[in-house]
Amino acid sequence: MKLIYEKSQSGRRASALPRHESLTPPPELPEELRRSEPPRLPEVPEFELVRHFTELSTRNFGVDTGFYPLGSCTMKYNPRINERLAALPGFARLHPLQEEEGAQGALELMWRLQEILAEVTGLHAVSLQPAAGSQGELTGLLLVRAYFAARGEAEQRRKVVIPDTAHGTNPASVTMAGYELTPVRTDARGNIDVDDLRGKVDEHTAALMLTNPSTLGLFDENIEEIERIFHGAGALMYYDGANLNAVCGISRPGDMGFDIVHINLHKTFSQPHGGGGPGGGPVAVRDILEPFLPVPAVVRREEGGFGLDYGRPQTIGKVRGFTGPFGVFVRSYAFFRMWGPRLREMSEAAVLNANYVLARLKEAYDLPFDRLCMHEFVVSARSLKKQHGCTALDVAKRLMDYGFHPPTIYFPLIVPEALMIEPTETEAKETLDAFCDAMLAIAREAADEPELLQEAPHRRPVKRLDEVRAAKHPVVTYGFGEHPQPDVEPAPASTQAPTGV
Amino acid sequence: MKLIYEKSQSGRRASALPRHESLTPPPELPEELRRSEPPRLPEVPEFELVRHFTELSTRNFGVDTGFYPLGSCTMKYNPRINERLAALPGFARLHPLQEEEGAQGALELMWRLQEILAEVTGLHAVSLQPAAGSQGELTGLLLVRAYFAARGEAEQRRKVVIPDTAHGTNPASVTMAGYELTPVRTDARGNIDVDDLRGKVDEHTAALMLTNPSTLGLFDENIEEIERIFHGAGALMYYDGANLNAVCGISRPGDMGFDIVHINLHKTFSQPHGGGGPGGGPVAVRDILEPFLPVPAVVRREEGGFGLDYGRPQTIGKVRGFTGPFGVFVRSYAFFRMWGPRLREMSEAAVLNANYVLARLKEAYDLPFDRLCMHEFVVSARSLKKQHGCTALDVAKRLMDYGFHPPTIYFPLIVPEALMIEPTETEAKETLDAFCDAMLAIAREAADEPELLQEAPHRRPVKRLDEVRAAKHPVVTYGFGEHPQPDVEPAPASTQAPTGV
Amino acid sequence: MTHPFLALTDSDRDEMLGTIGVATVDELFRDLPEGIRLGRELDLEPALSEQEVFAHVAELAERNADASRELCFLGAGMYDHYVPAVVDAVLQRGELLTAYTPYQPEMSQGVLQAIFEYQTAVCELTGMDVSNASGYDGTSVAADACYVAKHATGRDRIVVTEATNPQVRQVVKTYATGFGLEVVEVAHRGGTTDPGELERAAADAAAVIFQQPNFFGCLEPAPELVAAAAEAGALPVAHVDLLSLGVLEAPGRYGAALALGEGQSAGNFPSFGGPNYGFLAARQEFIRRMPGRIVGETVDTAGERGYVLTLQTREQHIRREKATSNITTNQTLLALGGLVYLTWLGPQGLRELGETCLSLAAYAKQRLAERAGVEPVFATQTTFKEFAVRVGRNAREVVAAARERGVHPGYALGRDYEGMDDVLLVAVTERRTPEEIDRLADVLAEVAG
Amino acid sequence: MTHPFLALTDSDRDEMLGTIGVATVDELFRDLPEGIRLGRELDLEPALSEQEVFAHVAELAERNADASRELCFLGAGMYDHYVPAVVDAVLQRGELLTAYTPYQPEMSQGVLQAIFEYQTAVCELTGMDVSNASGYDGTSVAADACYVAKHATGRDRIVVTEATNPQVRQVVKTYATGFGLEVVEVAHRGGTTDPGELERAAADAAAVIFQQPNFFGCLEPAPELVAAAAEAGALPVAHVDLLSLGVLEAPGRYGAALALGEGQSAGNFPSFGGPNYGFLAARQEFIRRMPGRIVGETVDTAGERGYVLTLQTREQHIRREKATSNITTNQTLLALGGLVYLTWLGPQGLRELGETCLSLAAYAKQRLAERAGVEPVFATQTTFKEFAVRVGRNAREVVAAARERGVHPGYALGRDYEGMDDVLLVAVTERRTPEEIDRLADVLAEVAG
Ligand SMILES: Cc1ncc(COP(=O)(O)O)c(C=O)c1O
Ligand SMILES: Cc1ncc(COP(=O)(O)O)c(C=O)c1O
Repeated sequence: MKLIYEKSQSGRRASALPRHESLTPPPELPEELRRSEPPRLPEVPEFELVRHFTELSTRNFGVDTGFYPLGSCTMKYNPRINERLAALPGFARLHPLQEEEGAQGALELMWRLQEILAEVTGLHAVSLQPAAGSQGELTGLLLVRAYFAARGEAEQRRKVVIPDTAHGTNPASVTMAGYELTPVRTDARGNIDVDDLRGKVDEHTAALMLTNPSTLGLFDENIEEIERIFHGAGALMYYDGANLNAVCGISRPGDMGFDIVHINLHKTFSQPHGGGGPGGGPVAVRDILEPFLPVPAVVRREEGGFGLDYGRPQTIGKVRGFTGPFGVFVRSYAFFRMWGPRLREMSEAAVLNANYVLARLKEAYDLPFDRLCMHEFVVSARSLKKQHGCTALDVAKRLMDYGFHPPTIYFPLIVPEALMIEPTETEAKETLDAFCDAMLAIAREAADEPELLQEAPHRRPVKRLDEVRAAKHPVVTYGFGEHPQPDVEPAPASTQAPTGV
Repeated sequence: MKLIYEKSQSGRRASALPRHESLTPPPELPEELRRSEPPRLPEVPEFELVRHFTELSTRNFGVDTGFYPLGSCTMKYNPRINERLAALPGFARLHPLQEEEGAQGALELMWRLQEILAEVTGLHAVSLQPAAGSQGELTGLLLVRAYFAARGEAEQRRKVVIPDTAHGTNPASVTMAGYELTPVRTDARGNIDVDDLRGKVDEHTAALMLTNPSTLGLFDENIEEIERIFHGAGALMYYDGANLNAVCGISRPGDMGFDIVHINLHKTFSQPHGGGGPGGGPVAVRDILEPFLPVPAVVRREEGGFGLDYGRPQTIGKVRGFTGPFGVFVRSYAFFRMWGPRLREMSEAAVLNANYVLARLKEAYDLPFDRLCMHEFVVSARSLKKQHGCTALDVAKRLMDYGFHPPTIYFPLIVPEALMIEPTETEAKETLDAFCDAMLAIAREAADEPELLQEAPHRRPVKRLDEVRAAKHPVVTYGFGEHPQPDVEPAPASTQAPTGV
Repeated sequence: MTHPFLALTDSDRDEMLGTIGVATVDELFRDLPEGIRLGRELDLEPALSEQEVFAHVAELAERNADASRELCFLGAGMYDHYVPAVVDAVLQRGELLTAYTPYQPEMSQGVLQAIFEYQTAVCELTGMDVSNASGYDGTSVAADACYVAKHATGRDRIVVTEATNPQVRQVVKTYATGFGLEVVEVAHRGGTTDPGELERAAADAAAVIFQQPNFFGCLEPAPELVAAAAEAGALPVAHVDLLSLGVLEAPGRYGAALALGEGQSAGNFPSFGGPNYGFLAARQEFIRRMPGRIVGETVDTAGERGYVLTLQTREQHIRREKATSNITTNQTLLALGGLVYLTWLGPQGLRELGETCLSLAAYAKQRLAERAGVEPVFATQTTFKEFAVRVGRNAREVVAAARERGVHPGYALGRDYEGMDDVLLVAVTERRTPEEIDRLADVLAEVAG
Repeated sequence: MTHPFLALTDSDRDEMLGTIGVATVDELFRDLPEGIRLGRELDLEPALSEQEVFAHVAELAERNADASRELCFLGAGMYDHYVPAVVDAVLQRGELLTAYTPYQPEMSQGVLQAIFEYQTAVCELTGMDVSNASGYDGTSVAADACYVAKHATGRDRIVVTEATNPQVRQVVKTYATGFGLEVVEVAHRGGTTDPGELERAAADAAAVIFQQPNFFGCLEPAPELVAAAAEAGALPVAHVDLLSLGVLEAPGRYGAALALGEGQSAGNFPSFGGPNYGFLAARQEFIRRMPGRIVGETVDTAGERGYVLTLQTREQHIRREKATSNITTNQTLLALGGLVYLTWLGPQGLRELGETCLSLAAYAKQRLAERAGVEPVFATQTTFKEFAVRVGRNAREVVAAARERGVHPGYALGRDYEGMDDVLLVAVTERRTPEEIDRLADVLAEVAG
């Protein structure tokens, strides 16, 4: 379909703006600062705008469209009431620099959310500021730095331990925080290899970063031992909360011994993912780390009411503007209030759904670790590839023809031809069965008609897209007059990179 | 796709409701009044609900989807701001029986809308009460009755004159109002046949009902003469405002001599048509008819402020609850305010668009009356049918494959194989050209590959549907256990009834 | 500047005029006689930008005491029930919102299937066989029923109980003049209708219309009223509240010929009186006399299931002066709101909602008596979510005084009924809390006589 | 009762457990050591129904003095610009709202094409060659730019002007500790930055960050600042306001290496600080150092045009510890809001908006001086939509006093700058009217010292 720029006609417009002919025209701007050439924004009437984006939306697939088992992303239903609440003028039009007295409702909501997150993570203090999990990770590692700096161990402790199953953001955050990476292996049951670990944790270790359950969807059975190792060595433990959906109300990171947690509000606590964001990545910490949290802190005042406290002399500073993505807080807060203590049922259903799908897919796909899973699991298309030349990518593309969004693929890296499947709690058994039937049918197709997979998808607005070409000759903006016309010589597409995390 | 009832599973639900365990349970209801069997409403979780209706929407075509030239229905763009305004709590949650002091904003809006409608129609008084054009017609005819009753001419004047081009609601309204129909012919230029008319208007005539421009999209050139005939005979003139989009700011029904007008707010003044409604059908009248208007009247009070006046001793009564579809008024009022005196440009653009399409289609389709048109026009597929056996219906169905909503067909009745096309003002030339290209291509297809038309549509969620079967064996509700399974023996569909008005 | 609602550029205009073969836009209007042209600019205020119209209209909205600003116990036909967010989310889908009547079924399966599902829901709730796609509101569908009854029975009298919503009665009377029907009312006896009295009045009547629960909130002896009407050969027409039908018997079960009513309480905001929808359902025998759109199931040329508008030979565009009604544009979008809402509720939710209304209303009766000494007018009658109380002085004054205290205590029945100037009709929906009811009681304690 | 957010019925559960081969749901958690289990119910308030949560949260919203309740002249980084209804209408489309990052392009052409259109709009406005799909906000993208500059230049000092948004400076410093970068600030001289001074500070710096218009609302001599930075071999980074770029020159035009900023003013509500989006654009040479998602055009196997996430070898999921950033979840939906908004404006609208801000701000300056005797701090400087005035007493007291009169007069600069305790930063958007500005003047006349 056409780009909005290709629909543009000079002289058209969607906007009318207030004009104040009465006012004296503004002072001329200095020549060298004045815009020399108008930007070529689209010129369309309002209804063309609406039609264009309406049509675009029909070429997109969301949770509202159907099943979206994208592993590690927790694509659950997003209650519509949350949208209504976040849009209330009292929130949407509230300026972040409003005086405290003029923002009591917003401050109270944030304070209540902090309290809830502390209870759910089993930790003491919460900062809502980070904009997403990744920023939560960086914030957490900067907290680790500040903590050891305050103890005079900054120079000594330069290493952060990360298992080979970790999400890419973990190592990336380690580097951004100025730390060195110490990788640790995964054992035959899918837990951290504790022997390997013992040899790598010492007085130079600053922290462990762990996702538990791991990206394999497996809960680390040795977590207590691991806790002893790290705390024994005077190091801290960081919990990547991306998989919190598995354990809410059942086991809390604080109970597992973690000192710092980031929570992906947009995963476990239901935010519409918006095609890539927004999210929220609050961090919860043990009391020893509270002094270092970002400013301002949202506090309840002795004298009553709520406020913003900048008085944290040891703070790491700010990682984002203001106090965080407030609209995200409204949604997650409402979500929490509609669950209350029943939140445990949410995690139980998520784990039940995942195990059910796993049980049904075992027969046709390789299972790297034969255990019960938590809220998600990883299977492999390794045999399909060996026997029929159909890769995880082919399976993913073929799933599209059955009307499902593919799972995450080629992640975690330690599992070849990985398919990482997370159904979430909000799916009906009928949907899970339909998905399983499709996966099993696809496995059969791989044997009978492999090209059905290799040439998939067949029923989407576009056929398989050439990602290699896109990276080789990047076209990242519309070229107007000089925009390249696609040459029709088809090119085969293929990629083995992690897709979906 | 499945019906929502076919997705239902006992035990599921989308709603949680407040419960008050503290309260004493309500008194038992008398046995004979108590529900004996629960209604079989769907049982689905909230996300199934959202997915179901989201999917349904993708099987529907609206103005937001594309070009919708449904003649006589004025399918123009509906500004999104209007939805935001109608949803404001101050309107949406306002109870219609609120005291006047508690509804000043709403009353002022209605009063202002009345003033605008009076200016646009060139008449004196307005009642916003009727829910749609048809109800406006009935209201208007009851006003005629009341007017002549007050003059003692009730028994004498029993006839209402209607041209053969009239919309079906006109004769239907005449019967519902207890009047007799006097049909009048259309002449060779598409105007009312004035000679035929003269012979039919006399002291027994109560009124004329006329759409001007007519459903042929032609403005009656003899309107002044017609006015003399009716008023000369002491009869009244009723203006069916469905085609007001052609003449706003150019010529007003009041200026043409009409005494009563209904306005289809959902046509000319932009309401989302909602798959069939809601609408609004205010009536505007000359001063002599004001005493008979429905109650309550929205008035401006001497002492300031606005109010509801029930003091109309001669009123015909009420035709609908309260003061009319208020949310509709909010939208049309906002629409008016965004146009202001420029409203004339709206009608000019509507007429320009229609004439442009007409000019381009002339060559390929029969033109019953070779004149410039107003905001819409009627062509005929008569030759296509004679030469290639392709009917207006076939053309309509084939248009679907080109991504356009078909025009109104088989109406007005005096034009065989009629295609009634109304582009409205809110369409870009590119869209009109694409539509014309499609119409011309279809005309060629009729010659080369008639079955392309006869078997159309080919690219919709369903193929051509069997309307005859539906009427012969009506299945108008889901039968649950006993619901008929569609037999796969295909059946040819066909209809020649007016479609689109 | 080109208006944001137009696409017409100067070059577009010139090209198009060229193709048409005229020099100016004015020429396009040459068929309009000089004498009838306006010849001046419309006398309207200057065009506003979206931002300005928002500011202006929002300011008007601010000047209304809606149920979010004032504690609301107003009912009397429209109710402050909660409308869940999913309703708007669905109704704002452009493909549904901006479509018109599904004349071309292949373009409109979404709306058609939804109407079919709506018809099913209405029939399930009312116990009827056929429902149309909606009427204008709860008043006009009653008038429609009279037209059905007139043709079905050939009789020309309509009996309506005095305990039926006054606005319904007024609209029926207005239509009746056109239909050539006489309308007679049957008084209530202590808050409900006497079956014997009704039967006598119903002699050679085309239809008998009663409301359940009635306008006073009382439960009529519906089965007996229906029997009485049938006895007299009149069609029994039940005007019901969809939200009561989780706990109250379906009219079809006790023999009503038609069941109809105001749909607002199920899925629409009060919105100062509309838009809302009227539902109209009937027994199978009346299917070909029904007014308005009806969707039926059929198959396409490939044998696949699909939905179409059906039985159109009833309608004005085909039958013209012989049509069962003149209705064209109806209230489909609001009826879809009803469908989404009822789907949201489900059978379980509907029953719980009814029970909650029953207990809250019972609690309110008790509190008003205890705390404010305000007693029910029809003490012996069973009620659903609404009930009438005597407030010991002119009820409109009580309303005014209570509003000054931020509470709208209900509807002053004296506006419609003789001798009820001191009576207040109090509505209690699931949206009210016990605390709010206590507040009402406290306020009435202050302001009631 | 089954929770509305679950589909799980008892029979479903039993069947599923059977298939899995365990007896109870608890068994599924057998891998969790006893010692770390919670073993009690979460200590949270009881679950609320939608209606109750709406009532509760709406009540919280009521307790905020937002711009619809209080006349707002607050800016300082977030602005009360008008967000047209089409923005929400588009963002609420479920297919866009509830999708995630378009990892599978064939499922996500809608979002991908929209991001491509967004990237184009940002590049058109800034005069740059490449834009990412969004950063968290206007502060974090500045930190991102430092990471780019560090690797591009191999240098480890960052220069940022004191007249740059204080929050931007704070976030840059926070990230800098992790990046191993030193941050130095260059003081302003009478409201703007001195190029010579900047050039001296920029010696062996990786990047020079300045804001245009700067935090005081003054127009920096941007071309000279850029030249100064380039002179010193540092990357010139311009922090700009998208809405100013209809009237102000594109940073690319005067040689900036990167252009970035806060996107909120273009299409997002202030929403007490977010969610909003940061935009980040750069010259071609930095394309492979950009953080975050970038969408590129390609073809499918049939040669049809399509869009995909590209240059992913920059990113954490492939490059891991060597990635250009750790960002994954970003602000796509808010950036789409930006695209819709900019499309709504168009080039014409953008210019008019800028002009309106310019004239209203000029008018405000004049009125405040005339009516309230409140004078600009930097009288000789040109400003855009915001300006600083001395109010003759502690500005926070002035704010408090003005708020009692229903007007929030602006931001107290003393919160960030020494010696500015009596200075107020006043923002005037197109949403303000001359009448409202007069009201501000009158209120300041009362409350200013
Ligand atoms: C395991 C894991 N860790 C970290 C992240 C990063 O979180 P975010 O996308 O919120 O930055 C994700 C999600 O992408 C994840 O799946
Ligand atoms: C010419 C004409 N008259 C009357 C009507 C009836 O108006 P409404 O659909 O608003 O009842 C219509 C539209 O359907 C029409 O086109």
